[in-house]
Amino acid sequence: MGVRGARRGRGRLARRAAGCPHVLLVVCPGATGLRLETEAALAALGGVRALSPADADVLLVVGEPSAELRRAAEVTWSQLPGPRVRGVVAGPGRAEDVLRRLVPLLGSAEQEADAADRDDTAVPGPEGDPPGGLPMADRAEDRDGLTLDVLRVALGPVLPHWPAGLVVDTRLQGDVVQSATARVLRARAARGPSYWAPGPDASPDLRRGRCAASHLDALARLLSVTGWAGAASGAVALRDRLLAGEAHERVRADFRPWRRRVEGSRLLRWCTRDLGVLLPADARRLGVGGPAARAAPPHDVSARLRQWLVETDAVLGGAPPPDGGPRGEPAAAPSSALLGAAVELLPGRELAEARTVLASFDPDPDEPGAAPSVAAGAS
Amino acid sequence: MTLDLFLLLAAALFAVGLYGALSQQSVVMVMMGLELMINGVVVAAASFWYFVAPAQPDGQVLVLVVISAMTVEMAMGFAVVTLLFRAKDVDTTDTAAELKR
Amino acid sequence: MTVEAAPAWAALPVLAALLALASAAAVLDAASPGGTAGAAPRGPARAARPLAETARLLRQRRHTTAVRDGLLWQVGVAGPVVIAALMVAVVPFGGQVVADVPVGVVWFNAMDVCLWAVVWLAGWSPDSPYPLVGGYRYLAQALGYELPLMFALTAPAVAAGSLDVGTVVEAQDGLWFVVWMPVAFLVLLVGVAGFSLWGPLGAPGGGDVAGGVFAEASGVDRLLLLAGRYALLTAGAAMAVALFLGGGAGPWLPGWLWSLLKTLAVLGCLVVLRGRLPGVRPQTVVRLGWVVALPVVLLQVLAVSIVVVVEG
Amino acid sequence: MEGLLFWSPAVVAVGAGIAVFRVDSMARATYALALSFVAVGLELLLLDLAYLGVVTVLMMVMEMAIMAVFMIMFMMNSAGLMPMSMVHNRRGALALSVGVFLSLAAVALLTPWPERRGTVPEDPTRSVGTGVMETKMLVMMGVGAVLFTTIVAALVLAASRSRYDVRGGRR
Repeated sequence: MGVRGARRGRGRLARRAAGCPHVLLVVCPGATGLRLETEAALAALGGVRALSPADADVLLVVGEPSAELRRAAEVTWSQLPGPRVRGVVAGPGRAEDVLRRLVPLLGSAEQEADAADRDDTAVPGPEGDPPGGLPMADRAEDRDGLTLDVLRVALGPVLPHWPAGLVVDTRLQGDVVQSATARVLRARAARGPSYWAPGPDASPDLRRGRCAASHLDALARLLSVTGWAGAASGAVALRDRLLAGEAHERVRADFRPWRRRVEGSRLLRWCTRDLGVLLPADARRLGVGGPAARAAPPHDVSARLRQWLVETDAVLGGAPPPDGGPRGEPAAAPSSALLGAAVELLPGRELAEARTVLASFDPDPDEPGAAPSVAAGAS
Repeated sequence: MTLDLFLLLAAALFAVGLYGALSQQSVVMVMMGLELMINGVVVAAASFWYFVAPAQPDGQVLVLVVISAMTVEMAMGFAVVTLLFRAKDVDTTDTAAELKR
Repeated sequence: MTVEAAPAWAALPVLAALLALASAAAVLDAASPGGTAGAAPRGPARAARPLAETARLLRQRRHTTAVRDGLLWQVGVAGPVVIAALMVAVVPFGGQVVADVPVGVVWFNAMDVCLWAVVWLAGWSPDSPYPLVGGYRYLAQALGYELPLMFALTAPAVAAGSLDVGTVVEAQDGLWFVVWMPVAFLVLLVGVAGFSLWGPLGAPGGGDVAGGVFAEASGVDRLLLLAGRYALLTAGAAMAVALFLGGGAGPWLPGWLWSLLKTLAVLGCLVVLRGRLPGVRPQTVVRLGWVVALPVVLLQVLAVSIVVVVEG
Repeated sequence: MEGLLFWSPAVVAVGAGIAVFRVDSMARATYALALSFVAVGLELLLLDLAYLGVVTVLMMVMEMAIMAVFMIMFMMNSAGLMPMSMVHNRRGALALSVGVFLSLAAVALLTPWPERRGTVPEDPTRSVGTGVMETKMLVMMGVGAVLFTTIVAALVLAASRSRYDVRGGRR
């Protein structure tokens, strides 16, 4: 009984374990449609999106990665603890198949052996200095005049609740952003119109649906970043129902109570108030359009969040999208301006604030003509 | 358990702390040495209370005062280190001494 | 009811109860919307997820970073579970308490301060930016909620005239303390959420920093950290029951069962509230703690003291 | 048994104290000191000083948690990744501290300490509490004033300007 029983117990453990794979998505720019499909397939299989490589069993590259993103995926892959598998969702309609094929592999004996044998404790690095081959921190001026250490951290491209293909290179002191440079990774293939703003030849119904879904997607990201997973999953569910083609009126009926809950949360208002203020003059200077420019005074994160809620409600009610697209006039590439505004507001912010501010603009790197690079720094 | 044993412990802690306070260059490490010395004082005060005059609260009050002294020492130490660091970018006693010249 | 020291073997059932309640919290958390189960389908499968997760983490290899501090990492990973057990040791279940420490209330407080060290170590030792930010966030938050928490613990001790948790339970014979010191009760629950990295105070393990202190943990390490988090939540709930909800007092059922049921109820509230509240940034926690919670809880202690003096 | 209860925390306290000055990593040094304080807290528990023992643990672990932040903020090589020596006059310090230990030990062992007067009260915590509030009240009021002065002085020293006045009040 001993050995066989142990093996059977192991098999059962493996089967159970494979029932809740944690999947890390590396989403390529231009692959929003694929990402949404993959997220839906993942939810249907009972999977969870991993927050960090150490938390993941499956690495899934969604779309066609450019050279830089492929390198990032490779580094990420080396950080997966194992049992681990990886795959690519290259085209529409394949996400579920890929996941169904990959997940059972996690339970295999080879995987277990690999996990047991692989050794990454001794990362090859030169002895002495710098230790482990890591660069030491520089020092620079800071707001308290203490000249503390500076750490260079690249936010993205593989980060939870983060726009796909966006990288913000930051200089951090502690967790305060001293300067930031944003760039959008190049897409491998030439970009068509953004998923969220289909061209003028699309049906009005589709365009309205995509606009509302885009706002819901942005809201989900913003709420996740502020740490409200409960409300975020509500937004995701509404978004997926819209994209699955459900009647707007019926989605709206469920959107209303959700909106009331989000709007009614005093704590949320308290935490997003006076944060990331973009005055109308600055918005004009930077060319920001869309909901971000229409947000009511005091033009903070809270106002932008409310503007999204209002516009989603209106669009679901049958109004046409105010600018033709969710972020502004699609032809004017509004995301460049949004990204510019967000990056300008980052220096001096602590990491959580910085991420909240960025999420409240939600630039869409998929847009053709999104700016290649924007920078902002402290004095 | 005797008074002698506890006093030996206190003396050992005090001596180790003294070594640190004298030998370390970094101001923060010197503070750690001082903390360790005060630690020894805490042990001594508590054992005197227990083995000599447990009926009066004097020994216990002394321990409380010593602990407060320790926090004051910490707070002022950090304030001074921060000041030094900001003003002259030094955190060692030797370089701080040179500032006088 | 009177509370006395239990025989040494009682540590085992109490430990078992701690783990059982922590598991119950994990199950409830998975079953509630917005909980750990993510977008998984509803139903029994959802509630069974903690089991699946445990199996998964037991099979997972322990990932390590390039130049981490292994010893301190182990302290940081095992710390929360151990501290939760030490907290529960002074909480009476029914009429029995494992460790009859005469200053149980301070003991609880000291243990929660030990968490400052332990969680910071878990964040610092992997030598990775996101856990580091998580560790510092924990310290920053702790500076905000610790003082209000201390005074919230003081209020029942003042009313009972003792720092012994058993005596505090006995003092609630007529009236539960939650009735006349609700502010202290609420502040205690916020403090419990704070030291368990829970809900609105979960920023040290937040998604915006890729899981913060949890970001580099995998396999058994992650299992221990997550279990520690639920165990801390349980220990905090158990303490709240003893200090404010009359401990094991209640009709018909035996005292220990009442203690368990009440703890489960408080735990349930904490878990369910997590999905309903947004996160609070650490600096906001500090501001709330010092500007709102501290004055309010001080007034509460003052009110309690006046009542105690007047009643003699 | 009693010997073990005394000796094991005692050895830990002194050992951890020595470790403070022997490890390279600032985090390890700080938490070695914290461990030393925890061991001393346990020794106080042996002396029937439950309250003071637990409060020592509480205060010191808190202090060390904050201290670690300062250590890492201000020291180079805070993780001890590159072994380096930050000591001066090591030999003299060693000689002096050994000398101090020996003389203190001699005093401890050779002095005829007075006989024990009275017994440990039923509840030492209550006794210190009433002490602080009755006979020793003046002492504690002094301590309170000193603590308040410390807060003000430390803030004035450490803050170059207030962090929150940059944008005028609320951020």
